[in-house]
Amino acid sequence: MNPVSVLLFGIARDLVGQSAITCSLPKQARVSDLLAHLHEQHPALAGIKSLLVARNGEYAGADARISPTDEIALIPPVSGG
Amino acid sequence: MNPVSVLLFGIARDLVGQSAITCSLPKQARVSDLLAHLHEQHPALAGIKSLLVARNGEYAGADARISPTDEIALIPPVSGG
Amino acid sequence: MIALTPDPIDISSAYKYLQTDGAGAIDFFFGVVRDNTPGTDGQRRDVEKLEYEAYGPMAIKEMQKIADEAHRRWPILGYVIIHRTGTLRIGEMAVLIGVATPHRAEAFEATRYIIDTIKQTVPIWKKELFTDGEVWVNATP
Amino acid sequence: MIALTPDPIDISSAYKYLQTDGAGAIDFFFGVVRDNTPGTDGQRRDVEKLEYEAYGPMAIKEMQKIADEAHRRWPILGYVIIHRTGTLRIGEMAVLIGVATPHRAEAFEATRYIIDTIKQTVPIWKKELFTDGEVWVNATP
Repeated sequence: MNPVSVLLFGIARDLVGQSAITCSLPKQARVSDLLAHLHEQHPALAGIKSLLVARNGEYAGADARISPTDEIALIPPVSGG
Repeated sequence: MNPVSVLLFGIARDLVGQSAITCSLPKQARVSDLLAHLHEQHPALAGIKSLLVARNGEYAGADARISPTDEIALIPPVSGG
Repeated sequence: MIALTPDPIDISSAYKYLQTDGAGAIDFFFGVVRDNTPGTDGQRRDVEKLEYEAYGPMAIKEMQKIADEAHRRWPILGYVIIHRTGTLRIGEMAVLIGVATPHRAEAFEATRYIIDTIKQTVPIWKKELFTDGEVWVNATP
Repeated sequence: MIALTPDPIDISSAYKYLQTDGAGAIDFFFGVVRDNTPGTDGQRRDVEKLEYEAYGPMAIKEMQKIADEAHRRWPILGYVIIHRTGTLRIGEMAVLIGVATPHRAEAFEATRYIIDTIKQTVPIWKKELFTDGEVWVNATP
């Protein structure tokens, strides 16, 4: 298992109550695994309309691999402008 | 005959060499009469792409009547902005 | 606010004029004196300066008609239309259009409508001065 | 120029930054804090203030992508994208987009493309604060 640090913003941070959390994920885990893990650990996240994941500052698809050195962030629906 | 004063702007003023001229027009003259008179007196005006006439600060059609108390202006193609 | 002015146009005061609590979007269009124009042969020609001349009272009236029509078409909370007159150097602002609305689509649409229509109907004339001559824009066939 | 800033956005310096001799048109879009928003029941709800939060490094990257794409689509001579962060009161400017181009159509189109796309892809979040509660905009079903 690998520890993966995840940044939280906006409503995700408010619902979880922390601005960063550490998850323990299998080696070779994908973005979809991370999301499944987070939803299990923090059921409140289901209250968000949609959640994307950024890896090293870029949007990452469900199949993208996550390594412990990646900067991972949860991206709830954006509302800038 | 009525004396009618006509304001000139832009290329019309440059071609005629004056910023206002006085024309002698028949009573009940129309805008079309004024334009015919001006083109006859100042053939250089033919060098302009199109000429409209304003009466009292509003565009006036070819059939509009002109009276001596009207403020008349020749409007060459506009190019503001 | 609608104005013709021989003085430089001040952006900040136009912006302040448009700020109202219900406005979510403000669009500004600035027409600026460009350093070149396509000549009659399609070749780029260097512009030295521009001269703007207006039939003042009628220009104001026509701009007011445009603003009124924009008001009918979009939910406008405030607008500014300022056109410069006289001699303008490269880089100077010839016209400022500003529109405040609740949402952005209508701010863009109204601003564009106003500048597009000004160019069609308002009695203002622009002469381009080159090092070797001058041209009243759009005036000859 | 692309920036995220906790400080008030300065219009004049953005305008100066965009002035270049080849520019004939500059369009500015300002997103401003409105004093009301439609609530979930469609009724108007009074807003007290907004809080903007950004995932800074990624927000800059995404804004750069948008500017690059706009550059590919239109002949842009200069652009400014500034987004405010932190707490904003009614009437304050949340975002300024400015684009300078030779002619006006492309200035309008590029500015609108940039603000529309920012709202879709850039990781910035807005919370509306009311007298009796708060809502992360667009975040819940």
